[in-house]
Amino acid sequence: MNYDAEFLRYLYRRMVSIRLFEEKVGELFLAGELPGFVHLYIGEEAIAVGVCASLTDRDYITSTHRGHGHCLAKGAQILPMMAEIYGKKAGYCKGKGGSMHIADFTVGMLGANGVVGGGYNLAVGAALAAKMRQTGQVAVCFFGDGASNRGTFHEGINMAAAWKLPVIFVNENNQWASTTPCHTTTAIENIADRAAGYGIPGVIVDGNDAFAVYETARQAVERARQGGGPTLIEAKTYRIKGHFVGDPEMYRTKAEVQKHFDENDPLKNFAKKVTAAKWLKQADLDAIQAAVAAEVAQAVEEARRAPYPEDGELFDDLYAEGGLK
Amino acid sequence: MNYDAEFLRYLYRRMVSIRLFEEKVGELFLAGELPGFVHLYIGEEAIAVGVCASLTDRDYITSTHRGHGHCLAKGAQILPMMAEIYGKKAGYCKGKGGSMHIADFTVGMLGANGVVGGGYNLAVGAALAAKMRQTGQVAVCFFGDGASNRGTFHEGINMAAAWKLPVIFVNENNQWASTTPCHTTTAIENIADRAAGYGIPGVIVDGNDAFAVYETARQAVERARQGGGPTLIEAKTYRIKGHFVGDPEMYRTKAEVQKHFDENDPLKNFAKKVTAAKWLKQADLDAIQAAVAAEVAQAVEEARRAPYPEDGELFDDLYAEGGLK
Amino acid sequence: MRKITFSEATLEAMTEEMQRDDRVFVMGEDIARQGGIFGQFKGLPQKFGTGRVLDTPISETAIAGAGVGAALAGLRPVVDMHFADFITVCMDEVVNQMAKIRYMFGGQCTIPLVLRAPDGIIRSAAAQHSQSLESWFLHVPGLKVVIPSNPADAKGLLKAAIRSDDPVLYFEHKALFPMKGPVPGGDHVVPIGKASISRAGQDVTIVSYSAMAHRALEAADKLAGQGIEAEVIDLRTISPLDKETIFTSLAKTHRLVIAHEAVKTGGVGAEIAALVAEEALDLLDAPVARLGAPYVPVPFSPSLEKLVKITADDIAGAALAICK
Amino acid sequence: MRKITFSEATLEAMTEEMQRDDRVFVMGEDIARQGGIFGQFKGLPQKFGTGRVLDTPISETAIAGAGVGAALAGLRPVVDMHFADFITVCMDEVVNQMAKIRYMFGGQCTIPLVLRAPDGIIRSAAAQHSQSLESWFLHVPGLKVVIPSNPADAKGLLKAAIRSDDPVLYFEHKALFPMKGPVPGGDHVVPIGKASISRAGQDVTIVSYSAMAHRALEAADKLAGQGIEAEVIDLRTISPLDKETIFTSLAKTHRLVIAHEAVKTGGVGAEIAALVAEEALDLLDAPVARLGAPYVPVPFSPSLEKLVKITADDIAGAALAICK
Ligand SMILES: Cc1ncc(C[n+]2csc(CCOP(=O)(O)OP(=O)(O)O)c2C)c(N)n1
Ligand SMILES: Cc1ncc(C[n+]2csc(CCOP(=O)(O)OP(=O)(O)O)c2C)c(N)n1
Ligand SMILES: [Mg+2]
Ligand SMILES: [Mg+2]
Repeated sequence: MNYDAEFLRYLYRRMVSIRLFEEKVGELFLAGELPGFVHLYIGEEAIAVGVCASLTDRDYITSTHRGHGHCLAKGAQILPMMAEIYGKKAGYCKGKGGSMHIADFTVGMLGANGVVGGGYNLAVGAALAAKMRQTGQVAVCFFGDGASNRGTFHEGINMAAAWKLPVIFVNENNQWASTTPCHTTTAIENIADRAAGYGIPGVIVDGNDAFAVYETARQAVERARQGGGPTLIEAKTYRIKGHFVGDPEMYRTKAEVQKHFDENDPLKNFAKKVTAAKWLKQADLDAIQAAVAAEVAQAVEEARRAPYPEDGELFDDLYAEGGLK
Repeated sequence: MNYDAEFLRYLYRRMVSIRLFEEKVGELFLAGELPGFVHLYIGEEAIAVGVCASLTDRDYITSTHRGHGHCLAKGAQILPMMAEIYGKKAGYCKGKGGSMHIADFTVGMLGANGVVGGGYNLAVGAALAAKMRQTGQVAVCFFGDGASNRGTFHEGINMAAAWKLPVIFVNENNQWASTTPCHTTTAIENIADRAAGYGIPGVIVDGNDAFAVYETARQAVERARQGGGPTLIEAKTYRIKGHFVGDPEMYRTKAEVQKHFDENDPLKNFAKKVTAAKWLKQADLDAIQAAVAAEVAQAVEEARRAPYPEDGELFDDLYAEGGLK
Repeated sequence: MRKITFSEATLEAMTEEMQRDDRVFVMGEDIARQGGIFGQFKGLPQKFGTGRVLDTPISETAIAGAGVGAALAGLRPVVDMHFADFITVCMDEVVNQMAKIRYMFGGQCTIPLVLRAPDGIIRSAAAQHSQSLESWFLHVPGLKVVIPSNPADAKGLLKAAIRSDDPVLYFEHKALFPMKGPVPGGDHVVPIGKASISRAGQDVTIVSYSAMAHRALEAADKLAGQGIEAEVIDLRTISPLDKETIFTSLAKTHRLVIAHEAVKTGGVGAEIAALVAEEALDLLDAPVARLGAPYVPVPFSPSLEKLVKITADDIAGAALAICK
Repeated sequence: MRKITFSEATLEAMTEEMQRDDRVFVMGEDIARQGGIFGQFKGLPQKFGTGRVLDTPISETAIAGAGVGAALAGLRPVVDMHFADFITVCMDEVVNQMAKIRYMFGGQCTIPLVLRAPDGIIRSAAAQHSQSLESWFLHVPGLKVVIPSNPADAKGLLKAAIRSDDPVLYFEHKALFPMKGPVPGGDHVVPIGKASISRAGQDVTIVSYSAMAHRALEAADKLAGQGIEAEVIDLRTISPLDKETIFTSLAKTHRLVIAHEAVKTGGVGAEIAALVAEEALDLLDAPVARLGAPYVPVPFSPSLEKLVKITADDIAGAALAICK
């Protein structure tokens, strides 16, 4: 494969954005600066970025409780995301959603979801709309290994398969659902094997390799755009951080986690590969890193200073047509 | 295989009981004698009877809206079933359930269910209880092709597989879900293929052949009793009658239905086989038929005459501990 | 005025709105091939093709959830629940997604979706096919809930619901589908949120909706025979509740009867009685009379089923008791 | 008396009941390895083994449904919903199966099941993790619903729920888990269906439950400062409702305030106000004051979240207004 440098910089920038954004969010949360709960995507950046690189702004994604990475990968901006996590009016959702409910409809990001498995059918519906209107759009649903046991997995994929909808189901198998290891709740090795039950392709990919994810997604997207119907992609990865920031993680050892991170950090993977192949220089990567770090720092400053929603906004945005209080 | 005559008579008697019971119920319903709705099992007798022949009274089954066959196969009696369908106090549920909610806990029949797909998890729970108490019991869940698209299919089977519970999922693929053909809502040929997604065996069997069903079920039951976990059995059959009694059946031709019945009537299949093999004589079969017919006729007479529940019974049986009105 | 059935009225509404706006489509179980259990979708696939009238798998979470997704992507779905009892299967999609998404996302999107749910008691359909569950949704900010009692309102409210940019639950009583009634021609739209006064009177106010609205009118007839003139209010919409119409009537009659088929405890009647006890207590000259099903699942046997149904006599009796 | 937390109190109840009856077991997400999000199951697997304390897949229909199935087969399951918001995922299992099976089957079986559901607003958990949905279940015959406000009741009601042969929904407010309070030793069982009077008074009755019961007591303190003695009732059980205790208090005070955290419209307060308007109107010397969350999903931002929470000041203010 041959990638042009701009594309590589774009991939790296998005991955680094997620990494630095989340490191900062984790820090701020532990410092008691952020309300709510935050679930970090660190270590899984290659999946969101690899998949979204195969999409356009007109394509849709649905996301999860662990949604920051999906947002940024799809093109959401750092400042309104940070502001949202702070609960500020300048946030994407005017402070009404918070970390678990960020959406950016301008880039086709149809929202994070606090309900595990809540996104399947939303993606299926968006794909149905695309098919009905023949727009050529596709929809991608990100979901976890834990989420793969929700009934909505079955109902959504079955209907999408029966109707050959342009939707791609991307399983982020990070091997943990909160404190519960995947293998204790699922008797099979690969979530992708479930695809056969719906007559659609099931593909396994290294979720720590942005290139592999991108190529896999590209094929699935092409298939979907051409009317070939859904694909189930299982991206194997590992949840590097606790389930939420502050998780005591009594259920696994630090060593296990560190080993995974040392061996599979998708950013390090990427940097190694592109510098070894001489596609990009370390200096390019450093420059991106520095630019993103500055942007994140700036976003924190602005989000911190930004005003909270005012009392009078409480009822805004409930009904499009008003009418109730 | 060698079957003793008593067992063969038992199989035939149960199948004929279902057939004659239901023919009578259909007749009575069209005559306006029965309240509610009735869904007939005619043409699918070999499945319930074949499966239940592999069980004991201590084993459990859960059933569907099309539940008369499952009840009779599990050993429920004709009179209290008929009385229940009439809405009489002498019915299994004292008239409170009706056709879609017959249960007979004395023989492990945990109830029909008006909610399509409502039975999976009940069977899983019964199997969980059996496993916890190490009783050696198994639970069987009967469900339709339409029901196989409910999310509960996925949640129930996955949990049962992960926990290796003694439960058997028996799909009655009669090719129709009300007016909707199975192949329009499911992109795969065989429901049994979904078993692979849970790491359990998936077996296809001719649902019109009581012997084949029995042998298949027997193996699954044995496996379950020995701690081998669930099996998904798909019994292929065809819905001979309308979805409910009174269904105008505009969605298929009479000829199509007749062809299926002529070729696959499980009772005719059975009779042909046992007489050809000289295991039973035609006279044996006729005697069984006559005895059952008499029993059904008698049940109708008694159910007709039986009293309705009295006003004072309205609140009975809601709470075991009373306390509310 | 021409008379058509409730079922035909909803079909006219669907047809007109699908003609008017090609973003409108409908999906559910057995609606294309069968035309709906109550004939309420008959002929739509012939008119609009099976690309806009879709028979779904038996997958209520997919029906409701994909409806929400399609709405987010710019369509205007009508989704059918087959029986209102099965909303229980997709309550997450209705309550946590449909109702909340717009608010949680700070108004970035609209959810112009209608969820149709045939409800109510009909010929011994028993506990899992007879429920009236509308009151749950009063308690869920983000939804609107309409519940017509006659063909004209059925048509007008369905059209309004389809045109609404907010999610609307449309409850239609199974026993009403064959009912005939006058329906105005032309583009007949009934605004969401406005109750109607189906009979004027000054002695007692009877508030009701759906099939029970007919029992209320029958009760008013009976009461008239005894010299009591009841004002009968048909709510038509229960969320938002038209409090003003109720209070205005009460200011005249000073007596209130509320009747619905749903279980009395925790029903819509509780909310109405509470509003009165809070905001209009002075208007009351007598206790509120609240009628709803007794505290049991709907039993199968006809002899028991009839005991859980509120009758015109029950309503008239309750009105009489507070008019003494 | 020794003081323990609400969370510890529920843990004692579980431990004692699991020791007492080996048919009792518990399943849910992250309860064995984690010990529950709020520590409410901590140590149980060590005591009873992972055969009786089961970490499930994220499959709420299986958790609730298999709970019902296990109950039918003779066990006494306790199932955990993680967050009450997720009952929406298994409403069919709760409403159409758990609540109705015994009745539909004419009493052939019992369903001795407890469904635990942590609910309520806590530190910006936002719209899908903050709901109080108890009032829906008032409307569902066949269930019992308990909702303790303090460690003693948490223990006593959980023990009663586990011993009940009927299905019990046990709502526990997330903010209460760390709360400490006195809990009697021994076999402390609190009967289902009995409210408690947590403060006696004669000027106004304040009815509340769960975390709001504390706001009610604080309000009573404030009111006392102004010469008003409030009687504070903690419902403890909301289905069946202890009407008698409310009416008895009202016969003394003639003034009623009802407060809960759940959305006001269609909440438990509606049922209580309605019962009074129907059966005890003469007891009222002032309008009923009903407090509950305004009609919006729970917003994330702290600045907005605080607006939907009912405070002691709100309750005291409402009481004052009707005591004038
Ligand atoms: C329906 C539902 N059940 C339970 C939860 C609580 N919960 C939140 S995240 C989570 C684990 C999710 O695991 P997985 O799907 O693998 O995603 P990951 O956190 O690993 O990204 C659970 C159980 C929820 N939010 N929604
Ligand atoms: C959850 C739910 N959705 C819809 C229905 C309405 N319904 C009753 S039977 C049926 C078809 C069932 O088809 P299948 O599972 O194949 O069983 P069969 O009738 O063929 O035996 C439908 C859609 C229902 N009872 N429950
Ligand atoms: Mg995971
Ligand atoms: Mg079928």
